Amino acid sequence: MKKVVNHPDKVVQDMLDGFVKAHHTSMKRIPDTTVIIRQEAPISGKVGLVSGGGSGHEPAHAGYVGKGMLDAAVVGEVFTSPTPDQVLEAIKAVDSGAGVLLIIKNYTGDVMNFEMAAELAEAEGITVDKVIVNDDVAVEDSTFTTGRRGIAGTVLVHRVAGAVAETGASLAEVKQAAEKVVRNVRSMGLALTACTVPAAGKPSFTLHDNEIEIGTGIHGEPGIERVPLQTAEEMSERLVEKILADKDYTNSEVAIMINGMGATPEMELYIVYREVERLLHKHGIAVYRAWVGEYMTSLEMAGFSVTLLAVDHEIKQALSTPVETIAFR
Amino acid sequence: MKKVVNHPDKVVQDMLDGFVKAHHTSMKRIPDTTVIIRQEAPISGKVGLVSGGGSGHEPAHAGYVGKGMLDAAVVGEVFTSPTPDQVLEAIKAVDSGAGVLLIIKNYTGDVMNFEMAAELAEAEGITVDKVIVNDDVAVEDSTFTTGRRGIAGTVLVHRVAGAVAETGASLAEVKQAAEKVVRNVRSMGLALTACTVPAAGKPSFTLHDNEIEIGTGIHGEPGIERVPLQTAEEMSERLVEKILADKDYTNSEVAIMINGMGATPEMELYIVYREVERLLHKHGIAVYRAWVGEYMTSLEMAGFSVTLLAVDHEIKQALSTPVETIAFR
Amino acid sequence: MVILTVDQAKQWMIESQKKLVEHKEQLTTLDQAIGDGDHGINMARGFSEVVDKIEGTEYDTVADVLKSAAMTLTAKVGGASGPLYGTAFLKMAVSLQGKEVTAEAFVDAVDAGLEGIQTRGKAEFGEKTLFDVWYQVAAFLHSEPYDTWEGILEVCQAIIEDTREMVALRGRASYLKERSKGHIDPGSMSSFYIFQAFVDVLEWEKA
Amino acid sequence: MVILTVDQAKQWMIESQKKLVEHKEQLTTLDQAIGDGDHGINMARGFSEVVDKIEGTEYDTVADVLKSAAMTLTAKVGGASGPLYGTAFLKMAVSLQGKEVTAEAFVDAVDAGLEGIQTRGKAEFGEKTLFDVWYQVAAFLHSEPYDTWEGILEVCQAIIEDTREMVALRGRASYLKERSKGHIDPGSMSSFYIFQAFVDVLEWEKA
Ligand SMILES: Nc1ncnc2c1ncn2[C@@H]1O[C@H](COP(=O)(O)OP(=O)(O)O)[C@@H](O)[C@H]1O
Ligand SMILES: Nc1ncnc2c1ncn2[C@@H]1O[C@H](COP(=O)(O)OP(=O)(O)O)[C@@H](O)[C@H]1O
Ligand SMILES: [Mg+2]
Ligand SMILES: [Mg+2]
Ligand SMILES: [Mg+2]
Ligand SMILES: [Mg+2]
Repeated sequence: MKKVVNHPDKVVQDMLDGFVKAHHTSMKRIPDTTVIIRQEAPISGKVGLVSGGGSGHEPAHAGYVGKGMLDAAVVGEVFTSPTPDQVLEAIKAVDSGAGVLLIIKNYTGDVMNFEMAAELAEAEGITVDKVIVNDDVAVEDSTFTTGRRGIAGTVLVHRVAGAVAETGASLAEVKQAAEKVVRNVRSMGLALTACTVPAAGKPSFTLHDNEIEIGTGIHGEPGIERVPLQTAEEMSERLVEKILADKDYTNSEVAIMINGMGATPEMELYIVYREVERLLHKHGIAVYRAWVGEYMTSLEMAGFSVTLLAVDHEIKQALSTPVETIAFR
Repeated sequence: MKKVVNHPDKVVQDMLDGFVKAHHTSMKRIPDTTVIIRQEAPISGKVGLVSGGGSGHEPAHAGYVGKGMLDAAVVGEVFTSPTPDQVLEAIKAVDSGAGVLLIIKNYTGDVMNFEMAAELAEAEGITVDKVIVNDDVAVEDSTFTTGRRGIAGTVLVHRVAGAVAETGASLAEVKQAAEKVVRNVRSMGLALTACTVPAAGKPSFTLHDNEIEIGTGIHGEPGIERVPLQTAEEMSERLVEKILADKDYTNSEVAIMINGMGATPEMELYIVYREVERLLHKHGIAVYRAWVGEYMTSLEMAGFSVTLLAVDHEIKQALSTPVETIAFR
Repeated sequence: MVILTVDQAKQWMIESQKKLVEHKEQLTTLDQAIGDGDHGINMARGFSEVVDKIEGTEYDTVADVLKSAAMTLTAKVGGASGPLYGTAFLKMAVSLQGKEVTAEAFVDAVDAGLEGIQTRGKAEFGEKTLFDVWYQVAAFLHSEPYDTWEGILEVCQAIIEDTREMVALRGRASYLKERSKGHIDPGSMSSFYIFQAFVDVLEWEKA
Repeated sequence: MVILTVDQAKQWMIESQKKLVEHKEQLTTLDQAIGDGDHGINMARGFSEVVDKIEGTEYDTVADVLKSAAMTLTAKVGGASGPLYGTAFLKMAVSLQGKEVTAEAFVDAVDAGLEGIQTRGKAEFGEKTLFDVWYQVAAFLHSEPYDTWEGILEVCQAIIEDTREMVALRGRASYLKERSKGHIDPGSMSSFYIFQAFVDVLEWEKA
């Protein structure tokens, strides 16, 4: 395992240490926790927004703390949901009395830990509500199973909910805006290489030199299908078609996110963007705005995901408000 | 070679295509060139700033086009300096009569191609001047040889020169500010893995599982020494000590850039930041501001570089002006 | 008859930790096959914290030991297994509150743990999760005379093998659908080690 | 006596392109060892563009052919080799302007190309660059009777081998200092192919 670390067991603490040192003017860490909050939290009258999850997805989620997005990010061990006590600390730190919205990616662990935190917070008299993001169309949506996962689309939920919260909207209104994004956002990814959890010391799966894995999650989980290496155009088409089969974006206007998984050069992400935009135009889908870069990574995995969000007036309005975070503009 | 591309010979064109499509509101491409310019160029009364180089270093350089930084980025083939005719197009497109400053990284090819362009532009009556960035202390500075290379420190030259140009300063003043940064900035990098130029199809060098290469450039060039894998602390110390041996930053205030080479997770970059800051404090060096992320990459190389810039009142002033680019804040 | 003293309960946690640390890589490898490769890391970390906590603390009752373990697991494991094991031990603690740990009381506690897991995780039997192991252990304890605790081991081994052929319907492995077949469920394996530690500790007192 | 006609000059470029494309990987491998691994790609791209340009164009003089090649190389190669070869061919073109290409005129042109390379790249002999090859070729042409053009090949081969033991002082390879020893300079190798193509083309006319 070739990594720039001091000790595999120390990566999260060392990273958080570096993060708050580098960004101390806008960010702080609640002492003895793995919670990063806005320097000015809690903000009087504003609904608090808390998200988080395992680490290894940087810049998610601490990179999205700031004006127009989150109030707090709760950081777990690598690819492991944070624990209820940490989430509770975040909730308490950002609640100004207007209530707190939890933005949770749909994984069994995340949902259970955040829900336990919500129960604890309610017991302390804080109003807490939640939205669960499940944008990954690689996974079938079924009420009998765990359902679709939350992946890069989560960032757009942070953004829209954050913008609405910034206006002084109520918890119900912020939640409504977040849920509208959840309903309208779909993503899917693929991997060219696996990644290595530092404490595990070996890659989560192995791919041959000419193989890619379609539909991988953001935790080095295997995907849904293994196919030979393809061109950028073919890979883009595969993801776009799968997304469009899940949700019909024809004649709508969309925001696009092309998200690198960690090791894919930006050059390649822009090539993907080119192909995705061409495909969407063919389907009569107009592009409102695009983000191309690393937003929700899986350590040093090579690969990318495509996210589409149908935008209406309200979402466009939210996406065009000021945003001041480390990783999102 | 596992890459998300359509054809190795098309990567630059496809990337540029995707880039201008994704960012068409703020950016445009001069038709039939590989030049990206600000939507509003040329800006009346403002000195034009042109930089560029081979591609494969994304977000450099097109990611730095915008208010408070560059007016144009000239994009070459992967790791290959752009040609004089392309640079000339950029110069012509951004000159508003106030003259143009070329910010060149110190490589034989870049210097020759940009200088030829400057000669051609002067022949067309445009006032052109240049600064050559040579921040890489891995390479000895000697008048008998090519001298130190330009690496990630270049981004801070763009930023300060861009901020000064935005005030309406003269070409001489902008150049002076840029040269002050060049005098005060030093960098050094290391690699954990090599990278593969798409058209070459194979890695530029090979490292064993437990080997790292110290002092690599940003083009997959081999570095100056190959050593066993070390801890983040040891690697950071190695680079910082080498930088401090070249320039004594003791008792100064510095801006820091921890730059990922392409495949290194942000988590690891923040761990490095933690170590670098600790080392600097030991040397009595105060930190003014920090950037941690991917700023000057080498395709999918794993590794990082450390950049220090001694800041004075003028540089701090410049660094705190508004900046609107894709990749730098 | 008291089957588990406070010291034994502490020892149960210590033995669990030893086994989980020893099999950390095995659990992680299982989780890499159908999950995200952190189960061994999570369990080793969690139980090491439990041992740290427990070794330095005086307890009056077994319920207190288990409650302390529950709180530590909830706060230190994270992921899916953290809340599940945390809840299981918490419900066991509540069930044993104010009681001597007789065989009957322990069986009730396992039932309570099982229920806690289901409430938290919503799994049914046969969905390829650690719930399956708890379910079978509870079923065994209701069907057998209480002096053959070693029987738990066979039961666990059988159900662990059964999880191999199941299609996962809960947790991360469910994303693989049919592809989840052919691999043992990591959480079932860690539950086995915990029950194995329990059986060892009953012996330990005798020794 | 005219040694190079317009058709031969065009053919020179075509033969150069063939050799450079054929040895693209070799040149790239050489550049990977002590540079950035693009020299073969750069040269193949540049000369392919030259051939595209030249094949579709009518020229009156050899000088015009070389000027066209120079402009194309400058505009299409980039890197260090682009301006250097661009300048070399441009200076040769200027030197041959308004002249028949006799042996004497060609030697003058090589001298002019050599000077152009030095002005642009500031290299001296022995610094492990393509300048070394041009320097030795020019020296040979001044020392030998002009009917033994083939002698150029031996001269090139010798100096290419010599670059292997040199420490690079110019270009990207100079960053390696002592470590640049043991590898042939890629630019010297590509210059060899260009001179080899030239020698071939002189034969070609006779055939
Ligand atoms: N809904 C659930 N109910 C019961 N057990 C579950 C459920 N979801 C997951 N598990 C168990 O958790 C184990 C995985 O734990 P772990 O790897 O620590 O968490 P994560 O999946 O969050 O990485 C699985 O092997 C399975 O036994
Ligand atoms: N200053 C110089 N003078 C003459 N030749 C040079 C000089 N610098 C580099 N070269 C030649 O250029 C070759 C490298 O060309 P190329 O790989 O195309 O450019 P780059 O180094 O920019 O990638 C070297 O092998 C060397 O022969
Ligand atoms: Mg996990
Ligand atoms: Mg090059
Ligand atoms: Mg797991
Ligand atoms: Mg080269």
